[in-house]
Amino acid sequence: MNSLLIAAAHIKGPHIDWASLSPVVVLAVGALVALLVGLLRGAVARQQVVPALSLVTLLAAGALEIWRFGHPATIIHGALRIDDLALLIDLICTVSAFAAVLLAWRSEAPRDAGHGEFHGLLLFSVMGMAILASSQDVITLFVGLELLSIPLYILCAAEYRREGSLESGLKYLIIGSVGSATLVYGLAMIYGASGQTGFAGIAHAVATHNLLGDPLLLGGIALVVVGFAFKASVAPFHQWTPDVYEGAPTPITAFMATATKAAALAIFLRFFDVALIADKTTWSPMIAALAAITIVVGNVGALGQTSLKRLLGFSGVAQAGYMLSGVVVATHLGVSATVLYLWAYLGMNVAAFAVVHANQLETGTDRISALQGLGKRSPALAWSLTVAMLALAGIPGTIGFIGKFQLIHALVSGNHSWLAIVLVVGAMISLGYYLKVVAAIWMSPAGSASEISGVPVPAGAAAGLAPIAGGAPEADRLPYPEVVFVAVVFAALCIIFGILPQPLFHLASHAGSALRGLL
Amino acid sequence: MSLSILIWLPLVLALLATQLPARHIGRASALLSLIPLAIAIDFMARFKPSVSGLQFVTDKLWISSLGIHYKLGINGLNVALILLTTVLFSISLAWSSQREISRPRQYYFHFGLAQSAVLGAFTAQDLILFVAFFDLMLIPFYFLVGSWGSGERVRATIKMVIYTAVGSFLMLAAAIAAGILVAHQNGTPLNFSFSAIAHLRLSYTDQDWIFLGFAAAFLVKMPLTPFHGWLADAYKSMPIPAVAVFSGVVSKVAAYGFLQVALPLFPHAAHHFQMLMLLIALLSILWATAMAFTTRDARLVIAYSSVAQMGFIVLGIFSLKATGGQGALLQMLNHGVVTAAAFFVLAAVAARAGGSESMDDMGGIAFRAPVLATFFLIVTFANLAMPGSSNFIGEFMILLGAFSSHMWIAIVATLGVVGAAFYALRLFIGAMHNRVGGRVQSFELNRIEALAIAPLVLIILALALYPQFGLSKSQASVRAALAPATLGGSYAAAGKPHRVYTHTAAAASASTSNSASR
Amino acid sequence: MSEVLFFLAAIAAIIGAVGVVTLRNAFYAVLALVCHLVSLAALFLLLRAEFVAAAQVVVYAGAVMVLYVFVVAYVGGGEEVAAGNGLRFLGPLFALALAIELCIALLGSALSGINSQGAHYVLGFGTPAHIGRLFLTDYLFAFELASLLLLVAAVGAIVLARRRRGLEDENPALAALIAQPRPAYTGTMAEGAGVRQVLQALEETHGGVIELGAQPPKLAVGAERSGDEAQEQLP
Amino acid sequence: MSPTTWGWLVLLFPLLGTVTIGVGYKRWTRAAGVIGTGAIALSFVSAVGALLSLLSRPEHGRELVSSLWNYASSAGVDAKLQILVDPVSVFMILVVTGVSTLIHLYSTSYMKSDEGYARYFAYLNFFVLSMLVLVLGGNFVMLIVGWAFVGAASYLLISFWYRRNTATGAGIKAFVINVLGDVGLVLGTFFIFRHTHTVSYLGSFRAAPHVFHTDSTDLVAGCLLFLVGAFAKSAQLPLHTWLADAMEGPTPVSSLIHAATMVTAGVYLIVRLHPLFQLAPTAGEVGAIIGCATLLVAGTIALVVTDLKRVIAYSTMSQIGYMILGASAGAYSAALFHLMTHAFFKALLFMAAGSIIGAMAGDQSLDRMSGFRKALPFTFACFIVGGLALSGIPPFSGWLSKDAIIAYLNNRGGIYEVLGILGYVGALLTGLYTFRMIFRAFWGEPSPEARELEHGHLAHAHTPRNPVTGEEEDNQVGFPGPEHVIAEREWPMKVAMGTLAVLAVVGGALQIPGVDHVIQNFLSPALANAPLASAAHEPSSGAAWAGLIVGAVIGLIGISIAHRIYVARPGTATRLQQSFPAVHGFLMHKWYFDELIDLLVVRPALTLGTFALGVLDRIVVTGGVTGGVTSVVRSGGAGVRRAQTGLLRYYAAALILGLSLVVLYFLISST
Amino acid sequence: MTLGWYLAVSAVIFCIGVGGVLVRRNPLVILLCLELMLNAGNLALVTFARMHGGEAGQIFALIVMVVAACEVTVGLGLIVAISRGNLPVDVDKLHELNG
Repeated sequence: MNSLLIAAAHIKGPHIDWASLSPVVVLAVGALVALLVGLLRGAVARQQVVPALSLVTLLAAGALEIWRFGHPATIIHGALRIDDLALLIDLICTVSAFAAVLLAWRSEAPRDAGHGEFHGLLLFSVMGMAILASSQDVITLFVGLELLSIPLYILCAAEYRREGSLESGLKYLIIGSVGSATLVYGLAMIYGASGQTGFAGIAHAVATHNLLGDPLLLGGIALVVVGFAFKASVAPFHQWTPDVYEGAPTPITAFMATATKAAALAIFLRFFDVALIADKTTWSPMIAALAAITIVVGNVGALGQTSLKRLLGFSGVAQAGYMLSGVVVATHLGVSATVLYLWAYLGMNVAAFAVVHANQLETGTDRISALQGLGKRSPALAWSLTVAMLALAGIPGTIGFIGKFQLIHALVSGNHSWLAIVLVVGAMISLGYYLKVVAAIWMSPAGSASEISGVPVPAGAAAGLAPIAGGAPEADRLPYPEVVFVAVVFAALCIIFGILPQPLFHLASHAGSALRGLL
Repeated sequence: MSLSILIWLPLVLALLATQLPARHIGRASALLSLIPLAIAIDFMARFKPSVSGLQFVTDKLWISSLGIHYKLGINGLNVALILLTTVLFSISLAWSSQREISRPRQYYFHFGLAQSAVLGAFTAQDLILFVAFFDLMLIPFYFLVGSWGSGERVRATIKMVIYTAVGSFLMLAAAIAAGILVAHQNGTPLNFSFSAIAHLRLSYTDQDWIFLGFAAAFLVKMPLTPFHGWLADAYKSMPIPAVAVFSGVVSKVAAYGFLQVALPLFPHAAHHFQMLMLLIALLSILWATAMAFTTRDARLVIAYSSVAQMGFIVLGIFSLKATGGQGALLQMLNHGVVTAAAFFVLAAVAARAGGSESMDDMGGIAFRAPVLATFFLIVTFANLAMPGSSNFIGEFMILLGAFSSHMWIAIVATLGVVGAAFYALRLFIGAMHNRVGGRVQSFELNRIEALAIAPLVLIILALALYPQFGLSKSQASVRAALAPATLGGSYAAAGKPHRVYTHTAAAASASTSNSASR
Repeated sequence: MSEVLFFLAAIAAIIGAVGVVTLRNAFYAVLALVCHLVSLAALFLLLRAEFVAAAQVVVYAGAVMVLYVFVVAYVGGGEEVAAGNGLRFLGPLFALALAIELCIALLGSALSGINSQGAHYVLGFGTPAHIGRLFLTDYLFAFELASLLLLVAAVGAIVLARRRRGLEDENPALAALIAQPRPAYTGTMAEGAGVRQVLQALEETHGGVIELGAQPPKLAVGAERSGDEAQEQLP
Repeated sequence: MSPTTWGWLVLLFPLLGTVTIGVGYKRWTRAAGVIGTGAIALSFVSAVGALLSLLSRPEHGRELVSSLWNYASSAGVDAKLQILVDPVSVFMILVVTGVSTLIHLYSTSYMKSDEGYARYFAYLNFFVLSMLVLVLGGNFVMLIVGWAFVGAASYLLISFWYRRNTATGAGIKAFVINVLGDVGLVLGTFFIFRHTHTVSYLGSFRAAPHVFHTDSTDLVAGCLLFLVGAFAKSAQLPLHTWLADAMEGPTPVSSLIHAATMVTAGVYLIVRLHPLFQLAPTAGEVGAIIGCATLLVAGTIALVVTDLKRVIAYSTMSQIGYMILGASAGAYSAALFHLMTHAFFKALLFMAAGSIIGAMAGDQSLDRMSGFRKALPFTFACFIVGGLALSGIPPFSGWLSKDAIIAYLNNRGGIYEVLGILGYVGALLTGLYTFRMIFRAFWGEPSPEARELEHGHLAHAHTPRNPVTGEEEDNQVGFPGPEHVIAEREWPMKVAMGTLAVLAVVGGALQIPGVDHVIQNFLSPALANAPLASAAHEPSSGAAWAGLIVGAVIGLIGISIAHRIYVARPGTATRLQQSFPAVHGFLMHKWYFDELIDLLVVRPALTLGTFALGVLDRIVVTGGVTGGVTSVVRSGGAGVRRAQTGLLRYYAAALILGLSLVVLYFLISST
Repeated sequence: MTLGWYLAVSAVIFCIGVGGVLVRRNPLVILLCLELMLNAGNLALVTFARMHGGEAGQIFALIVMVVAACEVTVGLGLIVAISRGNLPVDVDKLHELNG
């Protein structure tokens, strides 16, 4: 007993930079509080206070993330590195979660899962993402990844009375666990080769111990590639994506689509561009090939879809392919391009999913055909979705254009022009489905709209005029104001940052230069 | 007055107009569109034709980290096209305002957006800005076709947008690559403005593929054979005012792009691919002529004739001779006016043929509509480039340019001239003459129709009397634009330093633009 | 000695693993896994990972497996091994290919350590004290996170598997039906009657489409589509 | 006033006329005739003014250029809105405006009941304007503009009665062939411009001797292309087929455009461009040969055609063949002289034909005409005058002008002598077909219409029919007018025809070998630099008179043969037809030119078009380029979606497969 | 025994787990197979820890163990939920989401 105490006295915990850690802490505390408040009996407490609390938590976390911007620090004995890259990714996840909370406010999922649990898990997942994005050690990496994933498995299955939800949860869980196991094995091999768990240590070992061509290290890299690729839904490890996106509750899908992708891409950047940068010549072609495959498969797969969520799922696959470009080139520019695109992707996808959600709440389905007449029913939603689709397609004046621009920029500068061409080809194919969605919104089937031919239509046919489009949102009927709010705000951001992208470039370049050791 | 005002005003005015009660929007939009027109005339009047460089320059750093500039400017290449754009949009809006249009707010909004985008594309002096405006043009037309079109409009609009966007995306990649590679190869900071790229060297192989990217976008947009797959469906489906401006100015943006962007910036590639482009132009002329020969659809006759005309325009540009370039530029102006007029006339004719646009349902319309017939005739003669029309001067100079660079291509291309006479007249006769068609109820041109057609016909007549209008402003700019490409081969062979000529031209333009902007 | 132990443990572990994959009855599979885990613990011991081995036995073989057994008992474990499709053959093939690749990667390494007995043994290596110290110092963060992870898992299990209220209030007909006696071997939790089956039954009794109030419409689709299966399970 | 001011005035009046009539087509419909005629008359007066003021200048100063503004002056092209007033153009504007005035006058009666009265005069004035632009234009661009404008006016007037499919068909045919000619001019201009770097006439002419050597390739190519333009406009082989069809237009139109003025533009072109043609004798030979061939071919066709107007049309072709032959050979003044006399007598013949057609209630077939001698005495007289002039019988104008050409040819020698002799063959044919027409229409038993007319009744058809197809006219819209007119009852027609008849008789007096050389002297300043126009090449008056006598004899022989066949021994024609059915059929089919062109040009073009539309566009563009790509993408999409089975284990399998591949890649890239 | 043997065993177990995931239809058993895979990872980690003489691998293994437990818990919860919903406890019959 005594010896134990003595031993305990010898143990000196690592120094903890609480300021840098604060976003993570806030998220954890918020999650716990949400869980606890969720236990209260009052319906108001559960249905209003809990979401409000999570919003507050997310706001606080976001504020802290912004606060820490520009103060890079490696904390807790090398477990985490809170730098600008990590903070930007954290911020994406936070914003995405914020939107998800708003979307979920009056939807089925939190009621089914319990509000406290739902929001608690959501916050835990955000925390997992934050950790993953800033992890500096394979163990932290793995725990972060699981902390991200496990709540999502549960949230996907939250609408337990719906078969699709359960199915998507199970699929996500099993395939996700296969991915995790693969990742573990890969990390084990890398650990085996390098004897290190910290990224810096691995990088050092790889560079100095002549491990570059060692099958053990390379095998490990292969498995890690697959493990990450799975999370980022990179083809051919993407197949869970559409199914899970379709089956999961829409707010969760929105969150998953944006935040998970951000976290997965972040760890791609961090692990490959920090720990394995010395072996770049080996893994870069592989990731480039995966990116190309992903772009093609994602875009092609989305073509014939009838479910909007599925379509967005495939589109997300394709976008993951685009974003891998930044990993492939492994330069500051590449990193910043990926981060920039992640931001763009956040805006576009949240706007799109918000509209999908609103439409689903109203019509009960996410079929593309259910969008018909949305332009009349709710112009604000219709415009938001239109903007989101055009942005995803990369039309100028939207943030998607800026994102693709920077990716192509990075690729061309990084001597990967061919991948830029693939990216462009993918973007072309993508028009095939994005435009169909827009068409479904605005262009009712032939015959119903009055057509302009040479014949002057007799006056008086103006009875059934459409409501104002492009006007103020308050003109619309607002069944779910918070959802419409999310849709409109994010769509507006897509346009605003599409026209004035300089702040984003600025931030992204900070993220790019956060990774030292790159060109 | 800043160019920004000119290009953004249509959008702003459209937004203002949509705040009015639905029944006033059309008229308000039409009236308001006279403001940009007046501004454009003002610019035209203040334009100094003797200067080859930019005038009225607006240059702001837009995205500083990428060296993308918000740079607008007018030179001899775009000054007339800007005027044409404002004219055609005014007329299209006037035409629309007299008709009942469902969802007028969106309709006029899209028109305003389209006008802003087109004006932006014409004035943009930065690669990325140009690409952005070029793609932005697509959006309003996508909606205009898809929501207010006829027939298989959704399919048609998606087809159109995908086709054209394929080109634009390739152009985007090419544009980015151009900026980056120029910066890399010269060790200069990123800068996408035309003037910056024009006087820096770019390796020949890079020039080649970048040029092809641009060419793809432009060729699809015009369109030329074999990139015209979207044309028939889209033109068939477009509402008349939309097709008038689309065919009138949007397709010109592409041709203009060759002159303003592709040739001066990538002169070696332009020189290198001259034969290819000439052959494509020739193929388009012949192919479209053959198509226009056979189709019974009046609208497609005009559509294909416009493909043939675009073929001539490209022929002129890629003659890489000043005459050809001048002719091409004049022909853009002419064709813009004429094709828009043709579509409005077609609408009037279709209104008399029971709404049908098939030549089978027309015939004998001239009798009770002599004024319409006269207008149609004038348009037809202009369309077939009859000597005496301004179109003839355009074709004359184009062919002269082509003749002096590749004689046989010019000679074969004249087949298109003869063919045009046949199909254009066939359309006129089929619609206006011969026995009365089954569903025809002829009546004289009414005030509403005249509102659109008469001004265009007057412009056609005015240009016919004084085609110099379209030539006088552009000579210096065309020479400057073509000179590097014309020299492309010779200095490549001699291994002389790159692009001495443009360097001085750019320097000259810089000095003049400074003075002009003040 | 260690060689013998290694082979015994390794063979047992592999046999256990094979058992997990091949045994038809889920319960036996769980038992096979227990066998595997214990053998693995022995291997851990051979590798001087005392604490890991202990944890393996206590946490895994002890706690997790019990959970398994409960669920197997609840869900019912009878199952055919594989579907009659290509994966039955391709699956093992893929696995074999991967195994070969992994072995090449692991054994083809030029690292000297692979062919050694390991690093020089330091006293206290792998002992709980050492591990504990590390958890509280170098790996404190991971340790804390692991605890949160457990909390998440617990919450998740509750979210997914807990008994729900409110179903009865929403639809009296449904509630009445749930209250009916259940067929044998279908579990004891009343709401477990499940929506699909209830709907099926309701449709049979009422003969028509049922308004389910707040129920998402997707349910009805699912119910219709898998009606056959539901019928099989009803007496 | 200077000649150029007069020149602009010449252009101004028809322009004003066109615009006035066009704008006021509703308000002053009936005044259109007066306005139109008046405008052209003023134009004629201005032309006379130009003549006088030109004559008042010294000979070396008779080439005057005046420009209004830059038309297309850029990048080396120097096209101005420019006229050239010199003896050649003044000669032409005199002929054009003079004949036009008369035909306008004639038309005021002839078209008076037509619904499109105002439109008619607007077109007609526009035509005159165009023709004047053509002849006055001071550079190639203006020439081409005028050239195309007359084509357009011709098209408009041919399909004036646009409800007739035959008329619109003829119109488009004429137009397209004329555009072909325009293209010829344009390309020809290019060839010249390539070396002279100017489009102005005088600049080119001045530069030509310095930049071209004799028969240099580009020059010959350019001149041949100009000839293509000339042939298309002047209906020379093989671009002549439109002219006969052009008879669909109202008769005064045929008279003005397709006989007197426009179709002779080819001759004017060659004369105008003589400095170039002088340097390209090869091109001249080609032109001469084609002209000669045309005169013979057209003459033979005219022998068998039964449509009154078409006989005259083929005769026109034939006569223009003489002019082209002459102009190509270098007989510029003779060719222009013949151009003028031909304008007089051919316009007269057409007008007279119009009168007969009026009497026949729109029927144009010679088969049904006969015995109009008594019924239409004035018309008959005009016909006789015109016919004798055409046949080259002394002392009518055609005798002097045509034989001047042949005499020049014979004097020039070489191949031209052969062509000259063939010209005599043509003269024989001319006499024959001209009097075949006259004898058939005016001799013999009076036709029912003639008989009625003798009793004072002008025939009217119950249902107006298309004279060519017999198709019922679209009467609902009211044209062509229900009333027909004859010269005997209309003073304007009488005045116009009478004037022309007088001119056809005395016009030849302007240039009688050995007596006076008014035309030659007048033109000489413009031809001063032309060696071929020098005295050395002009036949002596003795040789000229010998030729005149031979020509007169041959013409008389032709007439007497016609008399023998159609008057003395009626039925001979039928017998001949039966004896030589192949020859007759060949001629009736107009040497199968239409069929040949149809086979060689029209059909391939249409087939190609159909092919392009139906096959190429669908297969290559829609199917191959677009369809191929989209179907690949689409099937790719279907594949991806099929792989998306929804079965979890398959996803896992895909993951594992992908994993093995990735590992494999890394293993391969190891070591 | 050299450590290579341990690694080989770990690889074999990993792949047995993989095979199990591919061929079994009962999600319960699939979860067991996942356990196999993770355990194989653990064995490798512990082996490497032995090889390098550092304890990081063991720490990692313990963490993996925790994660495995969590995954199992959630997975079992899901299976229970599926079973409650009277959906088939068979991954081959859960394929409503496809295409």
